[in-house]
Amino acid sequence: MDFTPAIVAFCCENSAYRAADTAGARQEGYPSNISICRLPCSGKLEVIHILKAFEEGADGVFVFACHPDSCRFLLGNVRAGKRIEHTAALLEKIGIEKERLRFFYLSELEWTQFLDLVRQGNESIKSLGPSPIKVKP
Amino acid sequence: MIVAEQKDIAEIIPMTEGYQNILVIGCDTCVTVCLAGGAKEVAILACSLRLAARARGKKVQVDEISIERQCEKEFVDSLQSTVRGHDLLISMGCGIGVQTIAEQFPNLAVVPALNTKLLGLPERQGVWVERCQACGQCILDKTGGICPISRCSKSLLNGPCGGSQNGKCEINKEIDCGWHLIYERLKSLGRLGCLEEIMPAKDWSRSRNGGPRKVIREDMCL
Amino acid sequence: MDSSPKIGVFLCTCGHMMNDYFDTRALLASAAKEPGVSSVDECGFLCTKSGLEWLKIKIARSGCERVVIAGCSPHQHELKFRQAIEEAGLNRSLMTIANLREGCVWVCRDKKECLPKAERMLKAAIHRVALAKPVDMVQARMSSSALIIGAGESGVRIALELHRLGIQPLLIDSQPRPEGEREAFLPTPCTILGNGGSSSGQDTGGQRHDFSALVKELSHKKIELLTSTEVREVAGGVGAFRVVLDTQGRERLVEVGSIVVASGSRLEDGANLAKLGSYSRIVSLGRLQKMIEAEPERLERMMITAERRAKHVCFILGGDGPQGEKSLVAPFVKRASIMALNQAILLRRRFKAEVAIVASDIIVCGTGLEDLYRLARQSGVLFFRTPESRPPQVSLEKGVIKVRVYDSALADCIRESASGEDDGGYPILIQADLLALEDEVLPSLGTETLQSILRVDLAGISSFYQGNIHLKPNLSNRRGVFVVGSCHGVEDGGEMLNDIRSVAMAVFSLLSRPNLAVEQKVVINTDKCALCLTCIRTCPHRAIEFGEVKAGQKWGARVIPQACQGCGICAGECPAKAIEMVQYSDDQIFSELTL
Amino acid sequence: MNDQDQAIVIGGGIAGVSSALSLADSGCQVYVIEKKPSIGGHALRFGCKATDQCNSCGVCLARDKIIKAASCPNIHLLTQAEVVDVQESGSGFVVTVRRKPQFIDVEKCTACSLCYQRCPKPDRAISRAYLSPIPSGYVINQSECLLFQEERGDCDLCRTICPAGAISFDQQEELITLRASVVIVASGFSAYDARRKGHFGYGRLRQVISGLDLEQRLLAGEAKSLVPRAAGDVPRIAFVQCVGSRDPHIGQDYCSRVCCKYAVRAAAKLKFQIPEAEITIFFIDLQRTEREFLGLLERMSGKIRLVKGLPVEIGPAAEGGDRVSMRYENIDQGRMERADFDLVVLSVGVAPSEENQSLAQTLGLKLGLDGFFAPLDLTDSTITARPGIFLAGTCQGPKSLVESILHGQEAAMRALALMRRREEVRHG
Repeated sequence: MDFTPAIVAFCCENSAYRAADTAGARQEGYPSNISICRLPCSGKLEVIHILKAFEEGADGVFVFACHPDSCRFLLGNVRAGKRIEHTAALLEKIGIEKERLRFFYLSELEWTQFLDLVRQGNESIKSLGPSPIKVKP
Repeated sequence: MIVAEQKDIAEIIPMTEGYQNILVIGCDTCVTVCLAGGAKEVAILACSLRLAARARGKKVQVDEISIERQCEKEFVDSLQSTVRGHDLLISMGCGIGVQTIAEQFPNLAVVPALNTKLLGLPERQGVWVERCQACGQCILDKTGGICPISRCSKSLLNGPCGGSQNGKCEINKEIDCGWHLIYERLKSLGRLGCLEEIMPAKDWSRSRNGGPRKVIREDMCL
Repeated sequence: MDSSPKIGVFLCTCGHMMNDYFDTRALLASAAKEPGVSSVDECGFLCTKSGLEWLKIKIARSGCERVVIAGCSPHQHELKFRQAIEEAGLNRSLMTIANLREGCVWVCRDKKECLPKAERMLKAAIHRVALAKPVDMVQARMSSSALIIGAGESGVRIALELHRLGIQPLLIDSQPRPEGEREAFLPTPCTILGNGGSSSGQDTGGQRHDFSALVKELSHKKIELLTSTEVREVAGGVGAFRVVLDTQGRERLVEVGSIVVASGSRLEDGANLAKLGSYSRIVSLGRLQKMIEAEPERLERMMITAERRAKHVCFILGGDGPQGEKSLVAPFVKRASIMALNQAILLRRRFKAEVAIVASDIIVCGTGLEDLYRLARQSGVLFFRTPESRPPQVSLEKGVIKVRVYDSALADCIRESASGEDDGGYPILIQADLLALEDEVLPSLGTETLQSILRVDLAGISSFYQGNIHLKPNLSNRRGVFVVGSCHGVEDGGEMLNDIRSVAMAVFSLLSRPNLAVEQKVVINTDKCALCLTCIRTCPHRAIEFGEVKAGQKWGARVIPQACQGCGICAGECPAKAIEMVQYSDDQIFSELTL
Repeated sequence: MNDQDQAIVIGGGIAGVSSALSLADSGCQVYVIEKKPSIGGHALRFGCKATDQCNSCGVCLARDKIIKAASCPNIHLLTQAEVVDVQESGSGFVVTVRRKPQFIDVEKCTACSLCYQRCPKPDRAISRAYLSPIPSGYVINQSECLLFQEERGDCDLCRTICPAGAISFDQQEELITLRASVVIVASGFSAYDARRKGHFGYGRLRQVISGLDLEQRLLAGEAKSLVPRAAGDVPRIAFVQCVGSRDPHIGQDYCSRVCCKYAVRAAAKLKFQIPEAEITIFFIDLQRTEREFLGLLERMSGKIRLVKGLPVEIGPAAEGGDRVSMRYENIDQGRMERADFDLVVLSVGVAPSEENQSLAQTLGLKLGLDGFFAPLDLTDSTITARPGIFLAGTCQGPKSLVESILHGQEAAMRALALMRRREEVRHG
């Protein structure tokens, strides 16, 4: 059977969440297994949120932040980027492939990029297979 | 303040091998302030351990708690009911915390999750620098409030070595020469006379080298 | 659980559009099974006036304490719905929107996927709303006064503009006298063009105005001006900044609603000038401007050298502009361009000098600049355009300044007629009595200290914040603190006036109401707070400070609600988990992760 | 601020919106009169120019303001409306506005898109009214709608299908009378029509597009499709600056101020999306101002080619094929050159709006020689000869998005200062 990964996409409400809305409104369709979690700023996202997502059974976690220099809160996106880097290293040591955590810069207008990224991202998580957390009992 | 840094998770995971019920204990004082072992880090470690076990096909129970100060027996004692049913305690306190817990719960395995690094202060957010080596014989009164034991890479007591150049240490050009700082401070205080007093040799039970140490949490530096 | 709040789930079908995608009754039936859900209902148009009325009645009748709205994106009608539930007697934050339209039915390619996804999303929203906490509204007092730091031209002018709008300005300057000089070098093309400004049609020598008249107007309007005064400390936030001022050792506490930084900038001889040594006939544009204004005779003498009768002046613009780390806005090319054009015209008109301008690009993007450029050409100023790859070469030979230039347009015709002399690829030789070069524009002295006291990035000293598009045109990282004039890179006098009035407007609209109702978006649990100062250091808006949380009690960190912009970075960084964003608590985020 | 203070802003572009927001925040009631079905003007037609970092084009900043204005309780939007008369009355104005029938009631429309989907016209007579990233409603374009065309004058499919009952064809044009103490003119600009420069082939050659066309493709996320190419083929893209700027022959002898910046930003974006593309920008003088732009130029150095000199003509490539051939003067090399391109983007300038003349007449204002509204004083560019009427944004002269925001706020400040002065006079 074809494997459908569970993916959480943390989206900054100022950029990627709007891009996702536009992508929705254009009715182009993107994988329905991607659950969008709205954040006030990517700088709010904590390591524990990402770990919890994996614990709850996510096969992949995507984090979308505003482009550098366009964070409405100045450096929230840069902060998120550093935190993701740190978390990816942690995941690898825990035994979860770091490729399951992906970080993207996106602006509110780049809804086509949003579609490309989630479609490609979905494929790459698919090719990784189910999360090791879920496979073993 | 005591400054500690979290051990690599790859080092902590093997410590938990064979245990089923683990309790991660944080400390709300120094290690919270230095961003190593507070409530936030406890949650991250506990979750990481659960995930690591499951990724290896095992199932463990990892609980989390944080107490006021792990270095106080009274606070540690308050854990009596919480530790029941656990076979491993992971302390996210400093070295003293680990030992206090071990002392209070002699029948339980206790392991450290942190490396206790130094006594220091935050230079800026995410960067801590050493200011005291707890040598037990404070001479800050004679050195204008600047500690030669921790600020001088060689912990010299009677002025700089020959390697001091333009106020920088020969060990590392990034580091200020401790004795240069002391001289400048005493000069501005008008107390250069202090330097004339010869300080007797200190009794070092252990030798050390490498100069003042620094903890840098890259992901916290902004 | 008896204590769990009653949740009402309201599905908006968007005019039955959703019914095309899934069975709405099945969705609501599954939602009704979730713990805490006390009522479920659907409506065709929740966002319309009648829909909102329907919602209010339903909330009242079902007695629910929390509301989930399943419908379109929160970016569409969130505010409307919040208002409606507030009118129904609930706190505005006890609501969650499940974005079923943009997030589910319009996303799923296969209609069969819609129902399970909608169920998942609705369940997450129900769990989330069960954990919702009420958000408090705080009335922040807004003092209608402003502190203006720097009594240069921009400072004095903004004080006058604010006064017009009824804001009480307090002007301070670290110098013993207000100095117009700090921005006087910002040139305006229209003064020389004579189609504007106070002295229409007159050749005003590049001077826009009489600075002392402006200062006189200050005292006439009874605007307080404190000279030899510096800022020592700034606490509080927008509407109520508490500022400690130091006038020659005497401290004074003032409370102001807003702070405007008009610290200006200064000119230094640029790197190009330094390279050429201290030859008195090589001057910076700033120096030349002063000579034109104040020492015309000396200037005249300088331009007459023994060997030659005609006065020759050469300007070199652009090239490897001085780019010291602390220099403002990289090279200030536009400023230099306007200044050189102004001066070139004056030198031709007043001193009958032969003038050449050597530049790679002429900057004309500004009001009246194209006219100014044309006027310069018409007055007989010669322009030489050099490619960036071949900057002009300057040498001093027997007291004459020799500028060798490669002008791409002229190169070929000159080479044909050249005498065969080796010109090293620079066929044009300009012999000048006076050479003028760009200056370096630096922040005023003391800007760095001021920046660390205000905790605001000024003048691009650390260029991080100023580059952020959301701080344009003149905001700072700290709400209520504005930056105006040349200290944030304004390049010409006309634009500075635009900038000043725009900041005046921004200050006024912030302070026009005596009270501002703001949401307390972030709450700090003082019992958990370890006072590690992480939040204070990481808040991008300086909206957190520490001190007694309640008079006479233990110290802790506290949020200044009107300064907080709700990013949640503090909550994300707090190591003791003492900070919570009311509408994005950890538990709420976790509740959405159940897949 | 006095509650009765009302202001009228003519034009719902970014400058008008900035003025309106500033006034509304200060307690004024503001009527924004917009000719088009939705506010936002040009700013909503521009795409994001971020590459791997933000390039400070300001489009998102403008969108934020527009969205904020659309939901601001003190701002009243009158779309598809035009000012037909302005009379002085006491210390203020009585303004008559003609509003075209809306056909779709914005209050009722839920933007469910059914009408749009079912409209039988192949290119749809119904369009989205964008106020935010998602359509907040739909509008019917009367000149396209079949109902208003003789041969099929009975189509009312959308009305019958609309679940919200928001569509009504009974609406008539109405005249609205408003009182205001100040009027801010923010009627914006028109982009220069590149067809007027016939030798560039705009409108004739498929490969030649204008900067605005490119912006719309960027916004739609379709920029890549502009240069269809076979594998291994290097796409060649040219930008031509000063099309309709700095040109005395066409009466537009001024710098449009924005083109160098948008061209380099768009070039950076294209280069980011199509890394193998060769991009050349042809210019007269590169306007190196603003720190962010200088930073971008530095980052792009070596990645895009800058050629000083403008093309003389653009025509089909000699050997046929998909490219166009351009003959241009390379000033730095001192010679004429020829090159083929897959895509040529004409950086069209900011031209005065065609309606300036009639609007100026209605308002009793004068236009400058260049066709823009002339301020009384160049250093006080929001003030007009008629007290109480102010200028904001590109109706006064070319401005970037950020400059328009600034200018809009400046006009609001001037308007408020006047209102305050009048109030003081009233109260002695």
